[in-house]
Formats: sequence, C-alpha cells, structure tokens
Amino acid sequence: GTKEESSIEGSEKQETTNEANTEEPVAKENKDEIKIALHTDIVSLDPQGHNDTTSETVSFLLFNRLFKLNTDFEAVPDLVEEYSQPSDKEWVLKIKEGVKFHDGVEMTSEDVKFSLERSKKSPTVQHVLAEIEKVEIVDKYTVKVTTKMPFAPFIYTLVHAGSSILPKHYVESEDKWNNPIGSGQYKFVEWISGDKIVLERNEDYYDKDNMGMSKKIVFRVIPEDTSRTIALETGEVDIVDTLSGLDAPRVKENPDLDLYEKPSTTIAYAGMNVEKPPFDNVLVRRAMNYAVDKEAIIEVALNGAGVEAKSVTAEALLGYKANDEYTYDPEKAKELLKEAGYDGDLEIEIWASGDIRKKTAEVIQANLMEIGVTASIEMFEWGAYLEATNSGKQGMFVLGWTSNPDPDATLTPQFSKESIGAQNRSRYVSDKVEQLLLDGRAELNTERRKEIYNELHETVMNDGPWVPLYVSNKVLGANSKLQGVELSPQGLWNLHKLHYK
Amino acid sequence: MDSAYIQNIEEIKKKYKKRSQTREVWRRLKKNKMAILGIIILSIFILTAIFADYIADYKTEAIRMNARERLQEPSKEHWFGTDDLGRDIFARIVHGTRISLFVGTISVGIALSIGGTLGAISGYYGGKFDNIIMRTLDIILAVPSILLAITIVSSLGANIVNVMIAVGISNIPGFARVVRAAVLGVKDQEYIEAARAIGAKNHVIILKHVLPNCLAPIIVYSTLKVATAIMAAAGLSFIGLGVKPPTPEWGSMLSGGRAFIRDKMYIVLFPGLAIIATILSLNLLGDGLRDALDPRLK
Amino acid sequence: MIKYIFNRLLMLIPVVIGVTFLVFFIVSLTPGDTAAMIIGEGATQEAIKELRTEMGLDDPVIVQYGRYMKDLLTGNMGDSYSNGKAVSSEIASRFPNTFKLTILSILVSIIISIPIGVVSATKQYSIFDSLGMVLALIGISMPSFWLGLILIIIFALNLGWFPSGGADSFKSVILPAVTLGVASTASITRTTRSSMLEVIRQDYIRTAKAKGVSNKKVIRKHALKNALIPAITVIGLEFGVMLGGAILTETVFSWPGIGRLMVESIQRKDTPMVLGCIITFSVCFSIVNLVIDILYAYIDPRIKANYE
Amino acid sequence: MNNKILEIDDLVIEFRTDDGVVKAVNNINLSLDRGKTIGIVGETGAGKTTMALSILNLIPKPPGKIIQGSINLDGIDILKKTERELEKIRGRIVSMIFQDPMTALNPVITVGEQIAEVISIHQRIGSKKAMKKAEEMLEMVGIPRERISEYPHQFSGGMKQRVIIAIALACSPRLLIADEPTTALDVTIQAQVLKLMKELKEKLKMSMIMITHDLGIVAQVCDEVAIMYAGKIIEKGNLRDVFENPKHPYTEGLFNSIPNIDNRKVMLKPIRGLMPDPCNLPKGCSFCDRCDYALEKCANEKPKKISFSHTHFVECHLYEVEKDYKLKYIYNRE
Amino acid sequence: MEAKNLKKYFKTPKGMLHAVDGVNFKLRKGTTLGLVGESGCGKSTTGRVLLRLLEATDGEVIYEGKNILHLNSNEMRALRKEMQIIFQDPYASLNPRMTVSQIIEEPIKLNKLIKNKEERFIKVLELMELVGLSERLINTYPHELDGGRRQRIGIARALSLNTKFIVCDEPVSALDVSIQAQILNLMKELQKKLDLTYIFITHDLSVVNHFSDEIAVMYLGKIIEKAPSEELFSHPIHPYTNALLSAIPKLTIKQDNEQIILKGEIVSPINPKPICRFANRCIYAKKICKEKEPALEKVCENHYVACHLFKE
Ligand SMILES: Nc1ncnc2c1ncn2[C@@H]1O[C@H](COP(=O)(O)OP(=O)(O)OP(=O)(O)O)[C@@H](O)[C@H]1O
Ligand SMILES: Nc1ncnc2c1ncn2[C@@H]1O[C@H](COP(=O)(O)OP(=O)(O)OP(=O)(O)O)[C@@H](O)[C@H]1O
Ligand SMILES: [Mg+2]
Ligand SMILES: [Mg+2]
Ligand code: NI
Repeated sequence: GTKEESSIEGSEKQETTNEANTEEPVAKENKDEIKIALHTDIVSLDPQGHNDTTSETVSFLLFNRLFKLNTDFEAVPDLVEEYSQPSDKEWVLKIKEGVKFHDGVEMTSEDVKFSLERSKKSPTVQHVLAEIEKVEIVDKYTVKVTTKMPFAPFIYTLVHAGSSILPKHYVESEDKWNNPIGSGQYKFVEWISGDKIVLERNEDYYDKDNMGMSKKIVFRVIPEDTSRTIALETGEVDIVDTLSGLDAPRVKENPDLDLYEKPSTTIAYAGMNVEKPPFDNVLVRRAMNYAVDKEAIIEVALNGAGVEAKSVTAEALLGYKANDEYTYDPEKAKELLKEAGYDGDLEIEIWASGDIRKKTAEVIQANLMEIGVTASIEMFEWGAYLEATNSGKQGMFVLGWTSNPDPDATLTPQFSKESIGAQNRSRYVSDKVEQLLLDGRAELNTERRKEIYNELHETVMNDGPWVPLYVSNKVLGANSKLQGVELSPQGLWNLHKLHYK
Repeated sequence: MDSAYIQNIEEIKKKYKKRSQTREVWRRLKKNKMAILGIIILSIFILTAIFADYIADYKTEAIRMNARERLQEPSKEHWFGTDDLGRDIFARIVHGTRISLFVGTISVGIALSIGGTLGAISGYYGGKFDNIIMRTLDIILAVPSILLAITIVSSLGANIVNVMIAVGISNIPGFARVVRAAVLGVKDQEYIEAARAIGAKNHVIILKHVLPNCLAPIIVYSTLKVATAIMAAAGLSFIGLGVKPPTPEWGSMLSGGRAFIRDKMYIVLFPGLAIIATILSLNLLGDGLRDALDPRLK
Repeated sequence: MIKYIFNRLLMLIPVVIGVTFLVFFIVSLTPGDTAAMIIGEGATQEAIKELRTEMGLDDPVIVQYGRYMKDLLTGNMGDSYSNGKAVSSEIASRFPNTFKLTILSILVSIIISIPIGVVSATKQYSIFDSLGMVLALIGISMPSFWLGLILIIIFALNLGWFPSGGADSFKSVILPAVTLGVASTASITRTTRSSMLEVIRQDYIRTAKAKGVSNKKVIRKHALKNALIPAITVIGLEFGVMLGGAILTETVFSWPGIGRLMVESIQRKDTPMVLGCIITFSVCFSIVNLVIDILYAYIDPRIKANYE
Repeated sequence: MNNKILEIDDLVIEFRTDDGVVKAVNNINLSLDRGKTIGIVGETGAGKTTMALSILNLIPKPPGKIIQGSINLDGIDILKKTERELEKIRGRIVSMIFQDPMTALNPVITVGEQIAEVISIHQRIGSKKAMKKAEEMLEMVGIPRERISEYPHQFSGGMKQRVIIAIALACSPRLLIADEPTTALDVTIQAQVLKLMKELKEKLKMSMIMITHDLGIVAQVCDEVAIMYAGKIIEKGNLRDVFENPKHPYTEGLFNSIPNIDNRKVMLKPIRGLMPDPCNLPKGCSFCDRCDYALEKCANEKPKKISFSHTHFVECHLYEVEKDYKLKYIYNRE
Repeated sequence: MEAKNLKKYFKTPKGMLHAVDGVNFKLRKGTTLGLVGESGCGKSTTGRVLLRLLEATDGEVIYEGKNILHLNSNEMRALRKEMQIIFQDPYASLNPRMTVSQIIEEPIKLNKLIKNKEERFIKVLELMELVGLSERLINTYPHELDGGRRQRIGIARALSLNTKFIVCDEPVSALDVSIQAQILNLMKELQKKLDLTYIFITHDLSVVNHFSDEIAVMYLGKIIEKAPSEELFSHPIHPYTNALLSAIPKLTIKQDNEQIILKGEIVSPINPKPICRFANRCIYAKKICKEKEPALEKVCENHYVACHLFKE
C-alpha cells in the first residue's frame, strides 16, 4: 500500500486490504499496544538533557510544552490558555488550570518558571531559550517572560522539547530521572537502555480531546536499517521511525504495509571554508555549485528519498527562497574555474564522516573529476570530525543540519560571524547577512520577516559558502491497519493518535 | 682422516647437500595436492594484484562513478555487477586485491612478530616474566580495537600503514597467548636442555629450537587471522580510519554493501567470495606447509 | 590451587588499574571535544567552555585520572556524561545480556566446531576434511551482519520461528548466538583438527587401541582431552572476541549488550561509560583467562602440578 | 583344540615412505605353542616391534602395509577381522607391553583408570569393581595401592613400565607380547618383574613373546629363541639349541658382543659394519656384508631354511654346503 | 674433576625432594667413573648438576681447579666446549626438526670453532665417520633412525667440540648388544686418543664393569659404595650392591635362583630422615641403621662404603 503524506488518503485503501488479509499473521494479539521501532536509542528522558529528534519523539508524549506545532509547522497553544505581549520584549503567558502531572500534582506557574529557568541553565538546550532575560510569576497560573531584545521566534522556541514544563517537585527530588513524571498523554513505565522504552496511557490527561488512543506504546530500538524493515514485515513492530530509501519500494509493494514519505527539514550541504584557498575565491565556490550533480547524490546516498536543495534551508522554513541559477552544468563550472585562474590543476580535499556522507563525497569527487578538479576524500570518526571541521583547516566538507521551525535558529548559528569556530563551519562572514540576521530576529511581522530572509537566502547563495545538496525525505513505514499515522517534517508526529481499529 | 675420504667431500656434497632445507620443504609441499591448490589460488591473487592495471582500468572502471549504471546485476559487461555508485565490482575486486592482501598479511605479520616474541619470551622464561607480560597483554586485550585504532590514527594520521598497525596491535595478545601455549609444551623437552649443554644462548634456543617446534598452532592461527584482519580494517574504514574512498578494498566493499543484502546480494557476495578464496588458499598452504615443515610426517 | 586462584584474582587489581590508566590516556588523546559532543548542534562556544570547566575536563589528565580512581575505589564508576545515568546501573542492566549471548555463542561454537575438528582430523584429507575446512572458513570470512541478516530473513521473516531482534524472550537469543558462534568456529575447528592430528599419532593412542578400546571411545576418551589444550586457548581468545566484538551482531539483532554501548560511548566521548565498559571487559577477560588456565590444569595434571 | 596359540605364515610388511619402501618384515614364519615363551632377539630396526604390532593388527597405516601373509591367533585370522571384531580380541586374547613406557601412557588419565579401562571393556563389570581389580593389579607389579589415582607423570620411568605391564596382564590374555619390558628398570626391579611374569605364565597358562636385547633375560624366561635380522628370522630354536649351539654367524656375533662380567679386560668384539638399509636390502643374504664367513653366493642368493632338529633351524648358506660347519665360536661362557 | 658435597633438591608440593644429597667424588683425567643405582636415585640429576644444566642447591664442582658453580653465564658458556653430556634418551634430546648434520654442526657453529663453511662440513663428516654414521644420513631426521644411530648422533655432538669431559647418561641402554659393543669400543678408543674423562651412568652392570675404572653405587641421592670396578665386583660390601650384583641376569640357561629380590617400601626421596636410606629394605638391618645415617668410610685402598655393618 502507499500513503503519501498523511493517513487520510490511505485509509480508503485500508478497507480493501483489510478484507483480503484477515487471516494474515500480522494481526496483533494486543491491539492496544503500539510498537514503534526507533533507529537509535534515546539519549535521556530529561527533555532538557537531550537535543535530538528521537528523544523528542518520546519526551513529547511524556511532557507538554506551552506551545506545540501543528502538522503545518505552525506553533499553536498547548498548555497555554491565553497569551499576550504587553511590550516588544514582554510575554504574559497563562496556562490552563487543572493540568495534572502523572503523580496527581497540579501544574502551576511555579513549575513553568522553574522549567524555563532550568532550561536556560541546561548545557544541552541552553541555546533554545537563551534570549529570555527573566521569568516572573504573576499568579498561580500566569508568568511573565522578558526577552533580552525583541525576539520574533519566541513562540517557536517554546515548542522545543527543551522548553517542556517539568514538575518542580520531581526534578528536585532524588530520583535522577529514573522514573520521570510529566503531564503528557503517556506515563513512563520503563526504559531498558538499548532495548526498549515502555509508556502507558495517562488516563487523567487534561485534554480529553487529545487523549492517547492506545493503552500502551512500546518503543523498540532497532539500529540496523534492514532489521528494522524486517521487524515491520514480520509484524514485530507496527511502525518504524525511519526507513532506508532502499527498502521503500519493498514496503510500498507489501499490501500489509504502508509507506509514508515527506520532505524533512534536514538539509545536507557541502560546506567550503571561505578563508582557505581555493575557496576564498567566490568564483571557485560558485563553480562548485555548478559542478555537483545533486540528483546523482540523492540517488546514491539516499536511494532517491530526497529532493534537491536549492538554498540553505529546507523549503518548509519561513523565508525560504530557491536559487534556480545553479544547475548541474560542468561546462559552466569549468568556465568559472578558468576565470578564477585554475585550469585543470586544482587539488582539494573533501572531508566526511559516516556512510551517507562518504557516498556523497564520492559522488562529488566524481563530479569534480569531470571538471578537472582532483579531490581526495578524508574520512573522520564523528567526534573527530566535529572538531576538525571547526579547526579552520577544513576545505570542503559534507555536513547536514536539521532545522527547528523558526529560521533564526538555523541561520544565525550557521552564518553569523559570532559562530565561527562553532556552527559556522564555512567561516562565512558578510556584513549584509549579519544585518539581515539581526533584523530577522527582531522583526515581529511575519510578512516582513519573510522578505528579510528571502534576501538573506539570495545573498548567501550568491556568495556560495555552501553547495546545498539535498533535503532528505522523512520515510517511514507502518502496518496498514495502523490508524492515525502523522508525519511532520521532523518525523513521527502526534504519536498519541496511533491506534488499531 | 684419510685423504681419499676428504677428496670425496666434493662428491658427497654434490650428492647430499643439494637437498637444502627450503628445497626439501618445497619438494614435500609439491606432493600435497591441496597445498598446490592453495598455492595456485594464492598466486592468482598475487598476480591479480600485480597486474591489476592490465585486467581492469583503475580510473575508468574501479573508481569512476557512473550514475547511469548503478546497481546492475552481473552481466557480460559487468561480470560481478555494479555497485551503488555504478562502479564495476569486478574491477574493484581486482584492484582491491592489492590493499586487502597487503593489509591482511602485514597486520597479521605485525601481530605475529610482536605477539609471537612476547608469547615466546613469556612462555620460555616463565615465572615473573610470564606474569608481567601476560597481565600487560590482558590490559591491551581489554582496550577495544576501535578505541585503539582511533587513537593510533588520530595521533599518527589516517593512512593504510597506521590501520595495519592498529589492527596488528589489537591482535598481539591473541598471538602471544597462542605462541605461549605452544612454547610451554616444548620448552621442557630434553633437546632444549641439549642445546643449552652445547652453549647455545637463550635467544638462539628460542629461535632455533623452541619456535620451529611450535609451528603448527601458529600457522593455523595466523592463516585464519588474515581474514579477521581484512575485515577489521574494513570496520575501521567505516569510521573513517581505513583506506580513503574511493580506493577499492574488499572488506569495505563487503560492509558498505550491507544495506543491499536483501535485494542485491551480489554486491556483498563477490567481495565475500574473494576473502573466502584468499583465506582458503592460505589455509591450504598453511596446512601443507605445516606438514612439510614437520619432518616427522614425511 | 586455591592459593593460585586467589593470587590470580589479586592480579585483577593491577590489571584494572592498568586498564583505566591506559584508557584514560588513550581517550584523552582521541580528537573530539566531550563537552561539544554532549551539547550537540546549536551550542555556543561559551556554553561548551563553561560545561568543560564544570565537568573538570580542563584539568590535567592525571588529575582527572586521580579523581576517577578515587571514586572507583569507593565502588563508584561515575555517571555517564551523555545522559547522567549511573554507569554501574547501566552496565548492570546490559551485562546479563552480553553474558547470556556470549555463553550461548561459545556453546554453539563449541558444539559445531569440536565435532567438525575431530572428524576432519580422524579422516584427514577426506571429503569431510575439506568440507569442514570450507565451512569453517566461510564462517570466519562472512561478516556477522551478513550471516545475521540471512538468518533473520530465513528464520524470522520467512519461517517466523524466532523474533528478528530484541531481548525479550529466550527465543531472541538464538539467532544472535548462532551468528556470533559461527564466526568463531573457524579458529576452534582448525585448532582442534591440528592438535587432534598430533595427538592421534601418539603412542598412547596405540596403547588404548591395543587394550581393545573401541575407535569412538579412543577418540572421545583418550584423544580429545589431550587435543583440547590448544583448542581451549583459542576458545578463550574467541570468548574475548565475542565479549567485546559482538558490536555488529548486537546491532543487527538490536541486542542491548555492552559492546554496542561501548562503541556508542566511544563515539560520544562518554569517558566514564567507556571506562565502565572496558573495566567490565577486562575483569571478564581476566576471569576467562583464569578459567582457561584452570581448565588447562583440570585437563592436564602436569600443568596442575605447576600451580601448586 | 589347536595346540598352537600363534601361527604367522609368510608375513611381509612394508612401510611406504617418501624415501622409499622400508621392508620391515620379510617372509616371516613363526609359531608358538600354548604356555610357551619365545624370545625374539635382534638388532635395532630388525622389525621386531613391527612384527609384534602386526599380531594386534596395529601397524600404522599408512605408511605401513601388510603385503602378504596370514596371522592365526588362537584360531582367529587376525588380518581378516574388522576393526570391531579386533576390539574384542585386543586386550583379552592378546595384549602387548609396549617398548617405550614414557609415551605409551596417556598423560591426562590416572593410571588406575587406564588399568581399569581394559578390565571393564572385556569383563563387562562395573567401573567400581574394575577399579578394585586395577588396584590389585597395581599391587601385583609392586606399586602401592594408594597410588592408583596418580597420573603417569608422577611415576618414575620404571613405575610407568610396570603400569603398562599391569595393563597388559589385567585380562589374563592368552598371549602376551612383551616388547623390551624392562629397559627402564634397574636390575633389581627387573628381576622382580620377570619373576612376576613367570608366575603368571605358569598360573594362567599364558604364552608369551619376549622381545629383548638382553640375552640374559632370554636365558632366564624363554623356552625358545628366534633371532631376527633385517626383517627375517634367521635362526630359531629352543633355548639350549641357540645358546649352546648357535649356528648363524650373526647369532655368534651377538654373543660375542656381550661384555663379560667376569673379565673386564677383554675387548668387546662387536659385529663389524651396520645393518643394511631396509629400503635397499641386498639381493642375497642381508647379513653377507658383515659376515666373516661369507661365501660367494651369499651376495646373490637368498639362503634357504635349514633344519637341524625339529626345533632348530637357521637360514644360512654355510650349512647348505656343509651341514656340520663349525663357527669359530669365540664366545666363552664361564 | 671433583664434586664436593653436591646437593640438588627439587621443590615439590609434598616437600623438598632430595634428588642428590651430598655426593662426593674425585675423578682423575682420562679415567671413567661408573654410576649405577636404582632408577630414580639421582644419577641423571648428578650428571646435569655437574654440567650446570641444573643449578646445584649446594656444594662445589671443581673442574681444573675452579669451582664452576660460581662462574657467570659467559664463562660457563666458554667452558661448555670442554664439558659435554650424552643424554639418557637419545630421541628426546635431538631436535626433531633438524637433520643429522645440522645437529652435529650446531655446537661448532655456535662456539665459532670453525668459521669456514666447507671446513665445518668436513668436520661434520669426520665426526660422523668417527662414530660410525654413514654419510648417507646427512640429511635424515632423527625420527627416521633407529635407537642406535640416534645414540651415535648424541655422541658425535658431544665430541664435536674440544671435549675433555663427558657425562654419558645411559648411552647404550637402547641398543642391541652388538651395537652396544661397537659404541663402547668407540668410546674407549676415543678416551685413549683424546684423553677423555667420562662419567658413565647405566643400569647394565656388565657394561659398567667392562667400561669403568671406578664404580660408584648410588642409592636415593647418596653414594653408598665406591671402589675400582674389579674390587667392587669381587668384594661388594653394601647390601644393596650385593642385591644389585645378584640380580644380573646370567647367560646360563638354568638359573639357580639365588637372586636377592629386594622387599620392602622404598623410602621417599622427599625430606628423608637422617637414617640409613636402605634400612627398611635391608635384610641385615640393625637398630643403628634406623637411627643414624652412615657416612662414606674407607674400607681399604680406594674402596669406600656407607654402611654401619661393614665393620662387623
Ligand atoms: N612408522 C614407520 N614409518 C617408516 N618406517 C618405519 C616405521 N616404523 C618402523 N619403521 C621401520 O621399520 C623397520 C623395523 O622397525 P621396528 O620398530 O620393527 O624395529 P625393532 O626391531 O623393534 O627395533 P628396536 O629394537 O630399535 O625397537 C625399521 O627400519 C624402522 O625404521
Ligand atoms: N625436574 C624435576 N622436578 C622434580 N623432581 C625431579 C626432577 N627431575 C628429577 N626429579 C626427581 O629426582 C629423582 C632423581 O631423578 P634422576 O632422573 O636423577 O634419576 P636417575 O637415577 O637418573 O633414574 P633413571 O635410572 O630412571 O634415569 C627422582 O626421584 C625424580 O623423580
Ligand atoms: Mg622395537
Ligand atoms: Mg636417568
Ligand atoms: Ni535545538
């Protein structure tokens, strides 16, 4: 079976397949238990102690935040009953009354203040709420947040797992996150590291319209791609969080399974160190943008599960503007190189780490060979890679970035002067971009913000510190009888809706 | 001695000295059909390694990406099919022979020479020596090879030699144990005492009298470890410590193709077969050599 | 004997000290900034710096080592850098899996390889011999993910006899154990064969035959025990390889063992966790080696005499 | 019932090695009456052990090969039996004391078990009873019972040899083959062991083949003597025949080589030269190169068997020419 | 050569095993001392200790005026050229992976006596000829040979250096009488020619009688009787010597069974009590034998015995 973007379409098909396969062994004994295969274990149960999507998948079920994203990637209130903005830098947030943590204790503004302040101090997620100056309690359910300056993405920062509202009394207890307590649709049962995480439905969830639909959710960690697909095929799991592009056709053809695919916010790029020859020359960088065959990379590295990247963020982000100028054109690339003074005598290094990036680098290497550039690939172990690409010695390197919904969180770290030596690995500096970034953060009007970022995209692409390669698709498979599968650009979404009929 | 006898010496020499040690071993090896099979297979690989460039062009066939010819089944054009970058697997195996044979044998060589020496010393001298060496090796054994490799490569740089060193070092304790066990069985023999009686120094005794009599387990273990070494090196190339892509190398081809195992078996099958054939030939040769080196089995 | 065992167990102390020392320095030599790894994407330089100071990573290695050893002496292996969990509890939760898998794999391996080795030796140069060798070599040349996936496809997907992964029931350990066991058969088979070949030429085998002992019994009772010493050495080594080297198998079968934990921790530069894993391994190795040495003595009374 | 316990008929055994074919046993005929002991004497490499092993059908194959001949042991044609059937014969009807005590015992099994094993196999009794019996056997060869659970390495060479003797005697075989059973023993213990064997022989009506270099032992325990040279029996007779009237020049040479215990000044008179290469035996008499009496035809013609009495025969050309030929006979007994 | 109060103890789980326990003897150049005794009484150990193949527990070995037990390893190695041993078990003492010529050549090569390859080869051939090994055997391995030839390789090896002193540990036990006679004759000849000194260990009393000038009888680590050969055979004093001599199988056909068969428990060599070690097997044993250890005392010219009874 096939499902494109959401389950709505697939549910029609459901009926036909349903009948045909009534005696299939896929049928679950316990329909009230949903098994989800994760491709990697969660890092931590503390939402302020992790910063990765897999951990978020779990912590979103355990905890609530003040706002949440809907499937269109817009922030909508969750715990917040109502909010207002008395001034540019001030936000007054009132949470719903009667929200109870799993141990029955009611959530109050104490917890909100505590959580936001704790988030600011957590090494792992401190960057998320870094703009907050202070949090003050107004009454039992109301807090006032003051930002350091006018800060447009504020609401978006509150949807991050790092902004989860935690029960103060629990966090200050001695439990060390062995039995975390939250307010979410599901309660924690156990986490066997490397193996599984078990959650059960919170029957007292505050939002009766959004209750968890199945009684139990079990996350199983299955790191190997093929094994994960097989587990889905054997019915050992009901849904997998990622599917290798290679296995997509198999799932598609399997009448018992449905395939879901949606572009993600993860962009892959080949960065170039603009401080280091030959990439200090904008012509060379542009030449690279013409030289790389992105389609081939998508084919080889992703087995087709992605789309060409035409600018420095995913399309889903605010202010995205595609650059249509750069196409795969080796001739043009050669010309530019000649113009830059290189005539078939250029040697560069491409750095990479990991299998997919290795394949990507191999394709780029082959592409560059076509235009007479000799590239040698240097592989790194991940930890070493992160350090090395910050050292300033890097030439071209292959990396990726998974965006949060607000463009600021993506663009500022990557292109601001300040983050040279950190996330700005191509060491790109441009006064214009610097200004645009500042403007973008401060501008509260979405339309105007969009324009600012449009301009930023244009400028950066023109200067070409990156060759944007592709935006990968989120691909996942699920049992076709499973209902309520939703996909956001960041992956599995609204897991509490999963259920069998 | 009477002079007639002495005059005969030249003649005697001609008659008997011809059978030098190596010739003798070779003569006996020749009789072992399996060993000959091993030698033939191994020679094919070695010749392949030497003449790789004449068999398949490196630039155009082994390393050049060809997006249009991705993942093709074996055919007349591509005997072993093509990989996910559209490169000819046959050409990659041919060119990979060089590196894989090299990595496998050299890293086993490193482990054997160092581990063997330590094992021999610790077995021969025993007592405190033994305890110190073996416990130190216990420590090395506990350090995972990946960590060792990361360290070596990050302090010495990522190149093939350092990979061999890394794989070699992590195999030292194993070889030491095997050699030590064998030495323990030999060192109390009377001919060792006899050697001491004629004034041989300890190192001479170890080299000339102890080790030659411990060959069987050492040969068996070494020939097998070549396979593990090839694959260990591949494991390292996976975390970026092995050969630089796109250099073809069997182990990496094998592990790089793991995702294709369900649909495109041939991608992993052929490199796997190449490794098996190599190890098979080494083992056949090793068995033969062991028997040939043992005059008792004549 | 008891004194010998006690002495050897005492040797664990210097070994553990040596291991921690070595690993501490090795880890400090590897590139990658622990603090940066913990924080992940989106961190600022100051945050990283701050965290590093907070964790004491700026201190000289020797100071860090001293601190670690002080904790270790009180039985505290520290907390994981990456998720703050106590290393000891993490290892305690995973170790039984690793142990179960290793023991079962070694059993599988022994069950397969000793008979093949014996038959190959007694029927040297026969078709059995060649077949045994080829099988063993396929075992060692086949990466575990390969065999693992093939087993999963056949026995989990097509036949549905075993689960494809996880560690829920006894059934789930079978396939990984076979995968891991097969990889070790080669060394054990070949060694058994080789030492068996030596033993069956010994005079005491002839004596046994002259007594009228049946052929099977000669092999089982007289030859095997003598041939076992080299085989046991290799079994011990393979045991070590399995304990530490099961990473691929653990990955393919989603087996929550220490091997995977260790590799993940190495990649995250989670030093306390790495150390915890390695200390566990080194203690295991030392005990395995001790058991092997005791087995030597059990099998061969001449060696036993050396221990007393 | 046949009065012969053993009849070997025209036995030829070869070892096929890389360097050529070793003719270890060449056309041997031998028979032995029940209750009798035959001593087999001969140079090292004469094929004594090989012949003895063939009676148990234990020649290592390859390289060994029994080319022709038959061995009839107590009415059983040994060479035609399957391995299964042989298992029942070995240890019970015939058993053997092996030449080298150092290597003939399994180092990892206690001596008690090694003795008990043969008992439990052939007498089908429980292992406890077998162990009891083993203890008795051990005591019989002069080793204290308590040492039953020790391992061979804890025994001295002589003790090991006695254990092997105990194993061989445990099931009271009808034929005992003793291959140099006392080489590792000093004379006092040797005397003890020989006495034991003699007693057993009488008690159990056991027949025995005693292979030895020590003519003194032969004189003590044997009824008949066969002299072997280069895979052949060149002279055979009862004790008196051979000791008092040796016919073959080699036999004479053997006697001459023994140091005279009473007169130490006499220079020993060994047989000159060395045994012929067993891969390349001479066409005629194998001894001819070393023989002081050699005739012309010795080099080219194989000697025939010549009988002097129904017990005594020799294979030598000398007596074909002149039946009463007298050897110079230097040997001087007392 | 002289041994003074030589002792060698082995550590065993049950206690100290007194393998050699205070052995004294003097040996003139060019003569032979025969060493006989029960198996396990320490004959081989004595031989090994003399050559420092085993380190003595106590005592002195004086060779040409020097106590060699105090030499360091280099000095000792130099001395090894002169002192050699022929091992009890010829097969075990030959490296199974070396050919006959390699084995004989090795000492020459190691001690750098002859540097030239050709000459060395000639020397090897000479030695082989000397001990009666045919040149055909140059490339054969020990396992291909019979006991007699193996034994001769051992002898050739011992002679390959400028040997002056040889410990012969049962050099003829594996041989048939004819070859035994050849070897013994050879050794005697060599002794005359090269003025060699031998210590000759054996079980075979007729051989030792024939071969030695003087015989020492050992029992449980001690010399209990020592005399010139003829003297010992004609007037044995110690009861053990008597038993030994009586047990020699005679070449006569009808035995008059006058052998003395020893009875009684053999005393363990582990931590022996200071009493006569033969006492509990001795048919003449008196009370004093079980109380006091007898010392080696002179009976007449060159004849020594350790027994409480001889004076009576
Ligand atoms: N396994 C074998 N392979 C090749 N030749 C052998 C083998 N066993 C024995 N021979 C040869 O057969 C011949 C007879 O050997 P055998 O052992 O029977 O002699 P023997 O009379 O018992 O000598 P000894 O008195 O030394 O024990 C010898 O030449 C020997 O080299
Ligand atoms: N390495 C050793 N460790 C312990 N005990 C030993 C060792 N070597 C010899 N012995 C013991 O020392 C004693 C003397 O042994 P030795 O070999 O000198 O006897 P021997 O007189 O040569 O006997 P045989 O006539 O059997 O060769 C024996 O009791 C023996 O068990
Ligand atoms: Mg024999
Ligand atoms: Mg001895
Ligand atoms: Ni983030």
